[in-house]
Amino acid sequence: MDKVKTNEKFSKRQKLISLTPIIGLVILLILYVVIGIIKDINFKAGFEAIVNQSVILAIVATGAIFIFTLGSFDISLGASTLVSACAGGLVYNATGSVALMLLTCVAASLAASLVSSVLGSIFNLPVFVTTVAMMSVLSAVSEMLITGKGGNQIRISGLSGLENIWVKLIFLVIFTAICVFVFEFTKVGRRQKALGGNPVCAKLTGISVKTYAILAFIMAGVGIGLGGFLTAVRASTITSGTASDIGMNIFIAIVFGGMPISGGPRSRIYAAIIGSFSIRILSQILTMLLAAVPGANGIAQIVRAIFFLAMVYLASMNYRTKMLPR
Amino acid sequence: MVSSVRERKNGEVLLTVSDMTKTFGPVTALKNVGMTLKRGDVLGLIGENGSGKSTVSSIIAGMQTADSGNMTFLGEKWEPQSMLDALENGVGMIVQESGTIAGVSVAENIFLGELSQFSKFGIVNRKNLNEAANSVLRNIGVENVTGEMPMAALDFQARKLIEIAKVVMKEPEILIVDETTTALSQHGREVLYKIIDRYRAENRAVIFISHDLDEILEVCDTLTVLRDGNMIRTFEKSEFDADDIRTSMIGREMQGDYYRSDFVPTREDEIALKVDNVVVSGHVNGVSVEVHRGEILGIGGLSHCGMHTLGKVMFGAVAPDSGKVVLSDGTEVKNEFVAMKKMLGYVSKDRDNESLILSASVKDNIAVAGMEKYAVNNFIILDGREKKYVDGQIDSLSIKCSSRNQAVQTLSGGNKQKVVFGKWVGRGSEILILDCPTRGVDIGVKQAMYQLMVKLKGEGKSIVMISEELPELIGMSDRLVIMKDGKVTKEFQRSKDLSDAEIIKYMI
Amino acid sequence: MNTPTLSKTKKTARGIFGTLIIPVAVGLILWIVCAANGVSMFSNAQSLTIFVRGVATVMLTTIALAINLNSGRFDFSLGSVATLSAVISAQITLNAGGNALTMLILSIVFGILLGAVSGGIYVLLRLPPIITSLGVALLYEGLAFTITKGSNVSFYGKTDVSGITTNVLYMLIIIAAVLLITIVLFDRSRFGYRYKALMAGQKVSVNTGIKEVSNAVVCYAFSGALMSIVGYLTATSVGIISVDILNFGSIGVMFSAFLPMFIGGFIGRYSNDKLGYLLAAITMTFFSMTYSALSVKSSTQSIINAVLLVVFLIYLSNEKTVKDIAALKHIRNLFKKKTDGETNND
Amino acid sequence: MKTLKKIVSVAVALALIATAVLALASCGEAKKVKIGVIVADATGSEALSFRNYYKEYIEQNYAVEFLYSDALTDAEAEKAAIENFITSGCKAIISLASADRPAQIEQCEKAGVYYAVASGVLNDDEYAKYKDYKYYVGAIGPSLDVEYQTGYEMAKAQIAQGKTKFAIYGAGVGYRIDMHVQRTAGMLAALCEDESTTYGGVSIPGAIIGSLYTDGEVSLSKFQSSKYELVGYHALWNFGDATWQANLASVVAAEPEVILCAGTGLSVFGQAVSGTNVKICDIDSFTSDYATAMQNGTVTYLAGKYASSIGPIFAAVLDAVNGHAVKTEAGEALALGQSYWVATSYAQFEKFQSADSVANPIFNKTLLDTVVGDSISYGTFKTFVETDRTPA
Repeated sequence: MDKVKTNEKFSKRQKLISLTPIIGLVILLILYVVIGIIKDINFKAGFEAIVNQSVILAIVATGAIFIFTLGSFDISLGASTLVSACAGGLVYNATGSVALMLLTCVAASLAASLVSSVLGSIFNLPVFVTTVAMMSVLSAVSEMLITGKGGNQIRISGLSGLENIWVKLIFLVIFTAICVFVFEFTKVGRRQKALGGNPVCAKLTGISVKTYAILAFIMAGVGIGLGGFLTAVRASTITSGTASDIGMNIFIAIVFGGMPISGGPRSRIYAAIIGSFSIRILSQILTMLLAAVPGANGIAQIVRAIFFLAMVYLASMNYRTKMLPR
Repeated sequence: MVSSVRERKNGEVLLTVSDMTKTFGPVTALKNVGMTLKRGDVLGLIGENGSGKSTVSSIIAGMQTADSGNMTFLGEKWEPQSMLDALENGVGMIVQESGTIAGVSVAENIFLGELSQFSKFGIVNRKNLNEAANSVLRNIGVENVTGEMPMAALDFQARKLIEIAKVVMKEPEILIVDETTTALSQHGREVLYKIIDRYRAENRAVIFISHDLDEILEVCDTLTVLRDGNMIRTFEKSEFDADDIRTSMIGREMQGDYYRSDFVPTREDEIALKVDNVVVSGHVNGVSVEVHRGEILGIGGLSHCGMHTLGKVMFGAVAPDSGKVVLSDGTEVKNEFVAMKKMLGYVSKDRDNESLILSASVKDNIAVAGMEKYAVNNFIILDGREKKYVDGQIDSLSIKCSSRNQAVQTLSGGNKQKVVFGKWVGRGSEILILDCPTRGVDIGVKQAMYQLMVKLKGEGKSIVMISEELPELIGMSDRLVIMKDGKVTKEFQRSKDLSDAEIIKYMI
Repeated sequence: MNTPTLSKTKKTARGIFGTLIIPVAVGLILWIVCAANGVSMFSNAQSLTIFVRGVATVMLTTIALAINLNSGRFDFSLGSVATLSAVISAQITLNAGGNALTMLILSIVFGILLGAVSGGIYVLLRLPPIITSLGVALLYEGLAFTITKGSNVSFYGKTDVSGITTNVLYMLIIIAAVLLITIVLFDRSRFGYRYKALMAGQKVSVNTGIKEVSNAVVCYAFSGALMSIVGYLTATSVGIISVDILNFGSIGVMFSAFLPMFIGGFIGRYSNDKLGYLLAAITMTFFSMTYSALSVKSSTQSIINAVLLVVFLIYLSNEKTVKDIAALKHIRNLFKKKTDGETNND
Repeated sequence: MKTLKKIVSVAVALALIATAVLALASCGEAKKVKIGVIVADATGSEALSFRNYYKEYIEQNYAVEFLYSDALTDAEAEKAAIENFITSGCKAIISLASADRPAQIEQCEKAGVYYAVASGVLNDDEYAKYKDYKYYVGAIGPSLDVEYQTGYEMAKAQIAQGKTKFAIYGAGVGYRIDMHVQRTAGMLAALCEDESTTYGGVSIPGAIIGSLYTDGEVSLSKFQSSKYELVGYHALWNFGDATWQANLASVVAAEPEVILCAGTGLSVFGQAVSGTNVKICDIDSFTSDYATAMQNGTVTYLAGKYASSIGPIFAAVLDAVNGHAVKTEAGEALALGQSYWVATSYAQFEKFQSADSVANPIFNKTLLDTVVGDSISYGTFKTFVETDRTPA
């Protein structure tokens, strides 16, 4: 009897903790509204800003969940997004076709993803370090694309019609729907989680580590491509600093959203969206509160750091071990 | 050290344990256990896997703490903070799982956590350290290992001897020997027995843990039987009787058959899987065996005879250096993917690390192998169908869990193993390779497993059972292959007269 | 041990060869490349200073990274520790007065403190260090920015605080001292033996009663001290500390140390890994000097470095003895579920 | 562990409460006009002196509040910063960030927020396109021509002193930052006025500018001259990078007489040239570091912006926000030039420095008030901006 009881308690707590990220998002939203009212902000512009600033991050991060589920870690996502945006921008400028631009964006990021994953698989390299190298290569490639024709930017004009929150939301909804389907309702997602949970066991169940690593990078590649496209549309001027915001923030976002860093069966596809919106709303709140304080950006970052650590601590409360985690 | 200040009087109470209880999540490992150990005693602890004998000894040795209960050592409260703490104060344990570190030297392993005696101002004197290690090794009669050797260069037996040296050099009052001998050859065993004899003579005490009844009867003076976390009975030397002891280990009269009731080897003619002259360097040295449909093939031997590796080769998880594994239709099992496709199933000896995703639910673990059974077009997974499939396995194997969503890591050993079985049986595996399928499983579940194997055999499936426990090999196999040093040394047919003693000859 | 049949002299010769082959070969090849283009790596009086400073910086960063990475602990906060310790010590020295040595000592003190806090957050939260160190990096970047109210710290005209970095001898002393302390601490001391035991067999060591928490915190503190010297060298040699590092501007430092860490680990097989890091730092600085001499564009530099990293990794991963390199093994294990890699189970 | 958990929960709760209190406390202030300032550089000395002028002088004297952005490195970041300012209720944006000015203008126009460029100008095409936008206030600052001219005059002054051995620090040329490219081109063009001297085979300013944009650097091998030597080139700010440091050292070691810097030259070379005879000519602002450097003779020529040079654009923005935007006679947005103050001696520098401080800026309230009002004519404003206020 006792066993059952402890179990129920355990799983109840588990459930509560697993809800931490969404509770966090709700609290942040409430805070945003309350402070917004006090500060008399323009809510319409505010919500648009949140969507505008969150969606690209959310899309790239959602795709990246597949990589993180395997327990792998890709640090070149930001650089990859930039390459994708550059390639798309150049193609649009040459052809004037939005469809071709979108295709190019996805193709470019898929190519980058495939290089990382295939290199890692064939030569059996640790993914993290491979992507560190890829990050350098991709930055250099984008530098070449940007400066190829002289000048320090790729300027895209004529796409401002696409630059609105509805286009972004449609992209987000469609891509998320695809990802949720693959992640939750197909063999691929199940096997990804199994691989992340225990690669040895997964291998002994006939699941090919290499195949699914490449599949994960393909899903991520599509996300990056869409993110690159939206980045190009939004920025309209692509420079070497474009998308620099994405790289590490993906990591912050998905951890914030409740994704276990070791991947595996507790991976959640929604973590990317929850996390992306959470950190952007938090930034908005801090901007409102600190805008007039000198050195505000530093203080805002300190608060973000503390928030981040507190959140991940709360969300992982059930998984403490005697030994220090590595 | 406590010991030096006291005179060792035979019969003085060294250690008492009372009312000790320990749970691991939902699993109760110990229930109100109590025992007393006197000077000069060599106490045997015996019980099936999961009976709690290792748990109680690891608590005494400071590896973990009990949930409740009291211990005294030399009349004082005994609450060791760590194994090192326990050892410093007179209780040392040679552990069952390897307790050495491959990445550092022999000497560093021996003096792990107590380098202070070799260091001045925090700097370690390597020369002194190595010399001290050498003398410790010589003292227990180990000649061919020296302190500066990297641990990784040693074979399994030598590593075990290092562990023994590490503990014995501290001259603890109580020495706990946990399933150590299985890893040792005759030479190693003699080293250990000599130490035990010395301990008895010096009026210290030994707790000797084993599931090998014969050995325990030989070595020990008294014997305590544990079952399912309960103390069952203590036997004095005069009361030693193998049958009595076995009865109290197993406990109740078993309902129905335990092992197979028949003693006739049966099988169909068709060869399901054939191992053809397989070599895996360092593990398997030219093995050829075949399994028929409807046959239970037992493979036995000492832990490092190569049979576990052979099991992995059969499933395609280890690629042999030469030789191959072929199926009845001529398919060569080159990797796990082919194995899965051809309906092979593999249960690893290292269940937690290789056969289960501990952090995943019962559902996820069972479902992961059976997708082609319930996924639409072998691709799309619908919740309802998946649940139905999983619930089917939970029911038919009577897996005890609060729900199909319970994390596997919170299940007991037996139920974990049932989940693994469910994973493979559920998808309709034709050939099952079971490596130590009853390891760490309580008796009830064991019986269920055996009965399931009989049922599967009846359905014409082939079963390869690799085991280190002779009774179950004798009790279940149609044919029993014994391996030693990577080679098959003998093959036995199922028979009523098959005895442990006869088989062991071919193992060591 | 792997080749007990080799005679002792042969073994020593092999050790020396393996230890020196990479830096010597790279130095030679790059010297030829430079000569072929009519330039020289050491073209002027400053070259040696730059070279030695480069070696010091790379070596310290690499050791700081390797200490924790060898134990499977990623530390994204290295760069932020360097900047923040430099900012704090510079503020104090510039405002309260003091010379180069004062500032160096202050830097190290704060480096130790910041490293210990970073390690403390890790052991307190008991989360994977890859997560906590990201949080710490954000935190320290924010602090560096806030302390100066967002203004870069300038040393212009304060020659008294920059005396060390322009003096080759002082920097050689720093290199030698750090190398010596690191070797003594990690290879000879009780702490180092425990560190190695924890690294190779975490579970066994913890069960034996080795205090992992304090060991880890000391590692972080030591790595913090090294990074503070890096921060000091960079700050005083350039004369300015840029606090424009918000939003992970500081983590690039960590990535630059990967290649020398692998090279150093490889060299370490033939002698000592710390010596390996020194030689790897020399190797890397040869590259830097060559890039400068040949005016190689920064994008080309980063591609060359990335390709070198990948090629070297491919070599390591596909070499049979790859298991000897603890660092690589750990990286690979880090994101996989741990099997019983740490014990002797076959 | 449990206590820790509690501590964390309490800390989070406290943080939330503190946030709310902070928010409540700050809402009591009187309504001020909020103006967002987007910046590309947040930490440099020039950026800080601008900021101090706005935050510490203008805010004290006018009912306005300035909100500052992070250091913005790209167009997307600029967009996000403007979005945030619009959300916060800013009535106007003053831009010191130039990754994508057209996009900034479009964004503000759409949102109905006034927009102005400080310390810079639009190029001709851009001006033609945006001059009629309702919310585009205009730009006041050194035009690209002025930037070019500043570099040109710096080099000319050195030539006049008989210097022949030069090095160039291109600052942001590697990122192809317009003002740095123009200044550097100006320097090269001045040298190319000598007939034996060419850059890439040409000496036409337009061609030099073009080749800098293409290459993203000054190539020493392209510089041909029998009169001058160009012994070194350096750029960017990769302080921690060994290659960058080595290159910096080799520039100094080549012993040029002067290093012509397109900006931030003292920060980059100050340390390296100490103890040598190498002089620095620079374009930056009048900070204490430059005071020291001019006093000890390290910097011999400094073209600088003074902090309150961004005062006029504030006045224009304030007028616009108050509904009385100043427009040209043709009803178009402002496009007015400002030039640099050039100091060639410490005495001169001191004069400049003391003429413009946060406590007592050139563009103080009295002066600014002459163009803040409901009927300021274009002529008045133009004169106001273009009057030479260089301290005599």
